[in-house]
Amino acid sequence: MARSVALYHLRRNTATSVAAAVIVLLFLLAIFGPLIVPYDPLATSMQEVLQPPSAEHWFGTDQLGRDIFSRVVVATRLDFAIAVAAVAISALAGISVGAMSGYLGGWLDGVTSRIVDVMMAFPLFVAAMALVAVFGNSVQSVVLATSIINFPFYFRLARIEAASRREIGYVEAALINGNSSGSVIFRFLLPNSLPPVIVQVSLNLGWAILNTSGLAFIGLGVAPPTPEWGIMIQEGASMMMSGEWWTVFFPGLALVLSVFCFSLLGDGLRDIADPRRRS
Amino acid sequence: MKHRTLRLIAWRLLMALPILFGVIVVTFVLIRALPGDPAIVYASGPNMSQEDIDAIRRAMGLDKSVFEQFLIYLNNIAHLNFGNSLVTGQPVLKDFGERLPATLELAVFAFALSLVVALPVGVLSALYRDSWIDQLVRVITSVSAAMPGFFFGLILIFIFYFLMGIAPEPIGRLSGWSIAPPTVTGFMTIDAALIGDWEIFWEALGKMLMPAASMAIFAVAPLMRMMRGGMIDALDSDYIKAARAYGIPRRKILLQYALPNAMLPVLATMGMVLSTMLGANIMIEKLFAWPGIGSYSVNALTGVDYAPVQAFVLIVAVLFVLMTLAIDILSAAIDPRYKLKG
Amino acid sequence: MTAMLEIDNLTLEFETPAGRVHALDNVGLSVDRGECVALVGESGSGKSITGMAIMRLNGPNARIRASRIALDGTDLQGLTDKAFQTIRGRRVAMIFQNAKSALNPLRKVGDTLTDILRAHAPERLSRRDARARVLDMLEMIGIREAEDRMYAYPAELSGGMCQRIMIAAALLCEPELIIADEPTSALDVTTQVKVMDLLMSACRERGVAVLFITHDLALASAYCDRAVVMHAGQMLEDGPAEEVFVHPRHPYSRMLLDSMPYGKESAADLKPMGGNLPDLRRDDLPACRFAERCSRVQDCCRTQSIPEARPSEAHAVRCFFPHD
Amino acid sequence: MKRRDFLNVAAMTGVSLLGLRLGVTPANAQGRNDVIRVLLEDSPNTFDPSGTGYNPASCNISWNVYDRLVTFGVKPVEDKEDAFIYDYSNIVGQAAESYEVSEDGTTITFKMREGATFHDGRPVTAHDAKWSLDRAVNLPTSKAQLGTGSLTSPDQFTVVDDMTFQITLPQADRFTLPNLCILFPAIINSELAKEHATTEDPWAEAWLKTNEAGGGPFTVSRYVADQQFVLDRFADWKNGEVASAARIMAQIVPVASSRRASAERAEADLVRELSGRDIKDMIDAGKPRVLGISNPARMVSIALNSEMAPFDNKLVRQAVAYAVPYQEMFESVLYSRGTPLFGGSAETTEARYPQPLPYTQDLEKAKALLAEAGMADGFETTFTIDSSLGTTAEPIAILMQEALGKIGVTVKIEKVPSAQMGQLQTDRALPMYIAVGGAWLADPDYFFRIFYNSTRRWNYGNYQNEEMSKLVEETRFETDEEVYKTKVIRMVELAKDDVPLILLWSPFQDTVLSDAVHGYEYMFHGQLELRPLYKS
Amino acid sequence: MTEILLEAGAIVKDFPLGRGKHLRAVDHVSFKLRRGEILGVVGESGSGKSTLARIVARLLPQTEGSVWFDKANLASYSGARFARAEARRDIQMVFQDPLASLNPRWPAAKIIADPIRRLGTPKERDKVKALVEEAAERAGLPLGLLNSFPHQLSGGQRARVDIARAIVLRPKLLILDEPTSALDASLQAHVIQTLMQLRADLDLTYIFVTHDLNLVRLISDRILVMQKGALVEEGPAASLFASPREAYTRELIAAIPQLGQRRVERAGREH
Repeated sequence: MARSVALYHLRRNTATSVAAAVIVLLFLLAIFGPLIVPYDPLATSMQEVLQPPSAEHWFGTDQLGRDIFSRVVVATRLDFAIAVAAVAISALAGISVGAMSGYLGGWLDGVTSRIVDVMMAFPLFVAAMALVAVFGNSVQSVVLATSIINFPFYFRLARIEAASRREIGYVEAALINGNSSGSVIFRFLLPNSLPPVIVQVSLNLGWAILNTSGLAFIGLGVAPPTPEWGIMIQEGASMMMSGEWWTVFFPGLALVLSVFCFSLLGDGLRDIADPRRRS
Repeated sequence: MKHRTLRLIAWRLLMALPILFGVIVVTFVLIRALPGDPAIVYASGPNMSQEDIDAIRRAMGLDKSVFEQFLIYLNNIAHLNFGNSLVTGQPVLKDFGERLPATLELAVFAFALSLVVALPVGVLSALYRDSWIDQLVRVITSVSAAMPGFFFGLILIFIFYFLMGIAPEPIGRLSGWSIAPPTVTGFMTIDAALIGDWEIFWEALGKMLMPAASMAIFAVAPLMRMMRGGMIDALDSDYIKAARAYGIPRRKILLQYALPNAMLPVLATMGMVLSTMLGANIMIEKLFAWPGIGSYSVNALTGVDYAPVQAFVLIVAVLFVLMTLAIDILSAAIDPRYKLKG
Repeated sequence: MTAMLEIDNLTLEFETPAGRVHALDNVGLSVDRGECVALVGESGSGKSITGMAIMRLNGPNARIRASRIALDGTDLQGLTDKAFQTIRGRRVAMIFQNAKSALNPLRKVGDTLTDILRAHAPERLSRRDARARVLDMLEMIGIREAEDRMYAYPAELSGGMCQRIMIAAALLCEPELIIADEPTSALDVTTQVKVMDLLMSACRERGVAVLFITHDLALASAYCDRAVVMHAGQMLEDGPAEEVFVHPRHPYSRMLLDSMPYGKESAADLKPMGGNLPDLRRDDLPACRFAERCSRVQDCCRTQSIPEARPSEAHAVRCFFPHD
Repeated sequence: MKRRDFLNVAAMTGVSLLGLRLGVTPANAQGRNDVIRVLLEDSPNTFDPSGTGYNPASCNISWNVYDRLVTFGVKPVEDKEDAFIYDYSNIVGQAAESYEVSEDGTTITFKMREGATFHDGRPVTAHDAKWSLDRAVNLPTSKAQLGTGSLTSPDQFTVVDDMTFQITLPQADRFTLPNLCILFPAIINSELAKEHATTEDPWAEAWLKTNEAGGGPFTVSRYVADQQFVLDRFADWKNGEVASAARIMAQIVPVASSRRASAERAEADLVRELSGRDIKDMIDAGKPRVLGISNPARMVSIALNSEMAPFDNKLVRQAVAYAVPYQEMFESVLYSRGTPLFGGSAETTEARYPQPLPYTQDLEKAKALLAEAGMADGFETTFTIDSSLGTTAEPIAILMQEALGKIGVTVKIEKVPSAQMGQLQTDRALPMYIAVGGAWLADPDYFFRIFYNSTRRWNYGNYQNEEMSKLVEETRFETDEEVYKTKVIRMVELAKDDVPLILLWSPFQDTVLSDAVHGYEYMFHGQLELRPLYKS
Repeated sequence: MTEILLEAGAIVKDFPLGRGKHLRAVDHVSFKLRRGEILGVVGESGSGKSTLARIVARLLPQTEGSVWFDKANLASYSGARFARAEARRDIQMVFQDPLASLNPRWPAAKIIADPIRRLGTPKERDKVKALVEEAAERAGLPLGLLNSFPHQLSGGQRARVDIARAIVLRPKLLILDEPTSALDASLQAHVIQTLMQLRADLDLTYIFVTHDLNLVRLISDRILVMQKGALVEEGPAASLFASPREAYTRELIAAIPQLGQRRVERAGREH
């Protein structure tokens, strides 16, 4: 029934379901995109530099004559992969440590919470920049930096969820049934903290994409010529003023569209997860 | 009661010290992990010999052990000495003194802008829950939340400055030809108002509009969502039902019963938004050549200029701690149930 | 002489995402002047919804139909929302189950009380005069340290105290009718009697009619003149309290009493009732919604409209086969 | 007086009475005609001409605020109206009214200019010259450079009398006078500087970093790092014609598109550091005025680490040099805004450098060379770019990656922050990267000495060749023109054959000027020479 | 006299309030429980009755005092540590709010089987299934509902799942913490009867914690009355109701509404 109610809300909330559909489509593009794009996203062509959008080049070409449509599509894979990996790492680490901290309390909670307080007090973007700078300009360090700066959100979420459920009936029942602390955390608390976590994940995927492109925009992280939306925007930014708006517009549009869909989906999921927000 | 509150505030500030210490340690370690030898960077002349570089390293104290460097750094901080910037060659504190007001003014203005947009819209959205207004607002705010500030800024510059020519040049706080009012608060608008120079006042305000809008765009969605959620929770609550049952006029219910209660969760978000605006406006500052601490510290970071980065992180952390405290105090002032966490 | 409150044929449905809920079906009841009527039933029986329907507080998704919802002979249904505002709190007041959450947590209780008074003041009532009248009221109903209480926030008061404040709030504008919705079910037994005594004697003194919504039959019998038994949105029995509770005529009333510990000697004397409340989202609800749980059920109960039996002038039972 | 100005003055007087810091000096009744607004990408980081860690942009201040004993004269640029360029062969007096070189060339005597003063009114004397040069040969930043002109020790500098200053040299050196014209040997107000010197800091480095003690055509009236600096005309300047512009307002605008927009809308008078594409667009549009001046001593190249495999093999370096898509790169990256340094003839006739290397894209030849080197299947390598290099570096890297891919070489592009880049260069840890360099002194042997020899970072290709070292030594003091020419031609041949640096081009220094601005002079350092600028 | 199953000696429980202050929730409470007995624990909210129940169930550690169960001292075991103790299978608990006490993500069968998997010996799938079905049957839960999730069940059915989970390992002592207070009267009678039947069938001993004095009177052998953490009065149910010794007990009993016993006189009808 819960499932059918969820489906019902999904159906009723057009925005959410459209967002979900677009995300599925984008994931498909991320997987199959490189197979279906009309041009090699890396191939330069001096004869076709900065062509406006046309039937041949739907999104036009960039300053090296590369097909922007192909690059935008292929970039989906990298941007999504980074976002998914980063969010997966931070979510897994964050909720595990958070749930332990919240449930067990005591000195463990004290220490981890202080550490997270320190992390929260850091200016996020600067922290991400510094981390990428430290670990070197690579996809891995963008993933690592993004997951580190997102860790506190999951930690806090899981910690509050776990702490609020410490004395809830089914945890007491679990103890009565002979479950150890670890078993209580991983069999009872974590699965039940999932709905808010899923909402957070959905919103976070969007932020992670934004973060990646932000880093790329200031020249950190992914190295060219890898197609990446942030890099494309950064490269195109200087061309906007000379009228080649398509160099910025389409990667930006792809970026906005995917972040938008993730946040819309997260919003919708939140409404479904939290019955009070329902009408 | 007053006395107790003061004690609690003092206690809270004391409790923030370990956090700040943690920030100092992490920053210190992180920044020393940065690739690049500051002595080499500083000795920018490619014609310098190894001896020259070593001499510079000694002069910068980088030949000492990291632990020793840390103790020296701590001692300096204790004396409010944040060192000198390699990039600008000035004391970091002086650099910040010149830049922080610009960042603060922009952040405050952007913050005000986002509140002015988000809060009424959130209330409206809650009042007309699930109507087309609500749906439209949610779609628009979701789009705005998805818009990277730098992209939005680019679009604004392109449309309003480049194409239409109605926006001022996206460079700095004043036009290149105008004379800045004497620095009193460091806030260009306020300083202009202080000497009654309204032309400069309006110019400074106009200059802030596009960067502030670019910064505000990310904040509108979370604020609006919290406002909407808080308002819905408040409207669904027993006390609103009771107030209606007692015939209290609708206006009064909205303004004196629902709104204050709905503002409570928004307060926390406001804190988050403001601190993000202070710490994460780097790209906007770069885009608009805004003379703030954001672009300053990014330059420092890429130039392995230790002192400004350390100071920047510390300052933002202090602002964050103060902001959290301010939000706590504000919450306690509004909500009698809210206890300042000691 | 007209009754203080008269409800005829009240039917209410909720439109929800999961379907239409048939919450109330042809409910009729009346409360005379100065009378205390208990509205009893299990959870889900529709008793609170009935109370809210009178106050028009059911929310935007409620569809209400009634032939009559009259206060002192005037049908309220024709009133605009704005006009209805003057009824709420002024002529009909309401007391809620959870007093603590029914008071604005950010407002001193004294301010909430003056708000109510000023909302209904015929001419501009100064804040000062309003406060004075509130203080009088608090003292009159025997709240100790009334002055201090006015400066307290709800969170600083006990549940019992909050409920006393709510009683004061209800009495403040000298209403003709008070709807008390489970006013003490969140309280401990010892506090419960004190608060109930306070509420009922205050209403008696002022001649205020009370519609007392509760699931506690003993409590109802201890304070009320008449009792109305509801089940699944239907009114089943309506009569003098002692008759309904001591010699119930409707099978449901009787089975409900049998399942309760009152007057029993041992656990073995408890007689569980069969079945569950019907799902009110069903579109094929039987005519008598108790039919599926009833031991006396026959075919007519499911299909034909239920007749009203009158064992005595003041006692009505809606059943084909009532007990004698 | 306009109302606003009156208010400003009134308010500022009031404020200064309160002891508050002033933003800028209030005396600015001039209109826009007297003020030249400049937009730059990078901010100066010191006022000190010998400041440790100075960046190129700091020339914009130190060059215009200080004078030197002598300076390069200027000559009109060929094919350009209203534009001048420094004349390396014409060295004229500046702080020194005149100078005299002894017959044997080991003594140079300078006569200081009568009546010339520093900004604080103190007369400029030979003592100041002595202190300034002592300082310059002592500080690490300037020491090495001045050494290239045989200026190494304070003992060489003598105050003959208050107004006569003498330099003695161990031997005649044609690099001495040019070295006195560059940035470092600026004449500092020694009395003022000494007031701020300490025992730990005898040369007042700390103070001079953000304070000026000069006597040049401009004074610094406001400086906020990374934001702006304002220079005001020094009206009592005696060492030449007083600047026409009363004030230079320079703003630092890191975003190129914003600089371009301001240039196009003529909101700024002088805009620097625009991309080739922006410049080309403006030239195509015919508005505003673009001055592209080529500095023959500047070059953009691809450095191949000659000591690191596989680039330690000359054949591999040549193969790479044949794989570069020069013309494509020149057009699509630079939009042809420069002088090509590729496609030259194999035979060397001219004794100048840099000159076009005899390479063009020839993939077959590249493949053959690789095969000859025993790497027919190619290899893997890394191409490093400095993240601060901006718009040109990435396309170069991408085109290189694509082109090398065609001869079987797999290239990974790595982008590192400039801070790290410096260290990697110093550590000689990079196999292949973009190197940008330029010599202040135009002699070809000088160029080879610093870019194709030495152990310092400037030897980008990490090139070690005994013959080159020998030639570099031999040409140092060579005065016989024929011998010199022969040896230089041999060095050029080595550079062509060994290609530790694949030269790409010498970029134009493009400057966008509003219609009102005239008198542009290009200096060897590529930064702004402000004094001659005037507005019509 | 039957043997003593459980003996609590001078149990004290303090909850820290911060800054060295404590709330004493249970204050030196001692009692004995005989095998097969039903001990009612009554008191108003804040009386410490639930805390006492949790200490006996080893969900909470006591601050002071001893808990002897089946001649073993359990005082050193609590919470997660008790999970490994021998007596864990013998002490089970039924909770107040069955919706909260059932893991919302598990079907009823899995919930009931959890104690077997954690504590029980048979691990074979069909043996576990058989045990689960037996317990469900005893608790009056239709077997067809075993695959339902808690939110798909009615309140009464949830209570039965909770009971089935508690009895599946045949414990000796069942602690019932307000097991019916969330239920309507008609369901309460069902659950009470089920519990009475189980006790007869499985030879269980009950500690029945409740605020409902009407109910506790019917089912308990002995009653403990608690107030503000302290034990006020203890005695056999009948005599305690008939002749309470302590003023507080008297006040409590007097406050119980009784059917047909008017408290505020009705006004004469005005017609």
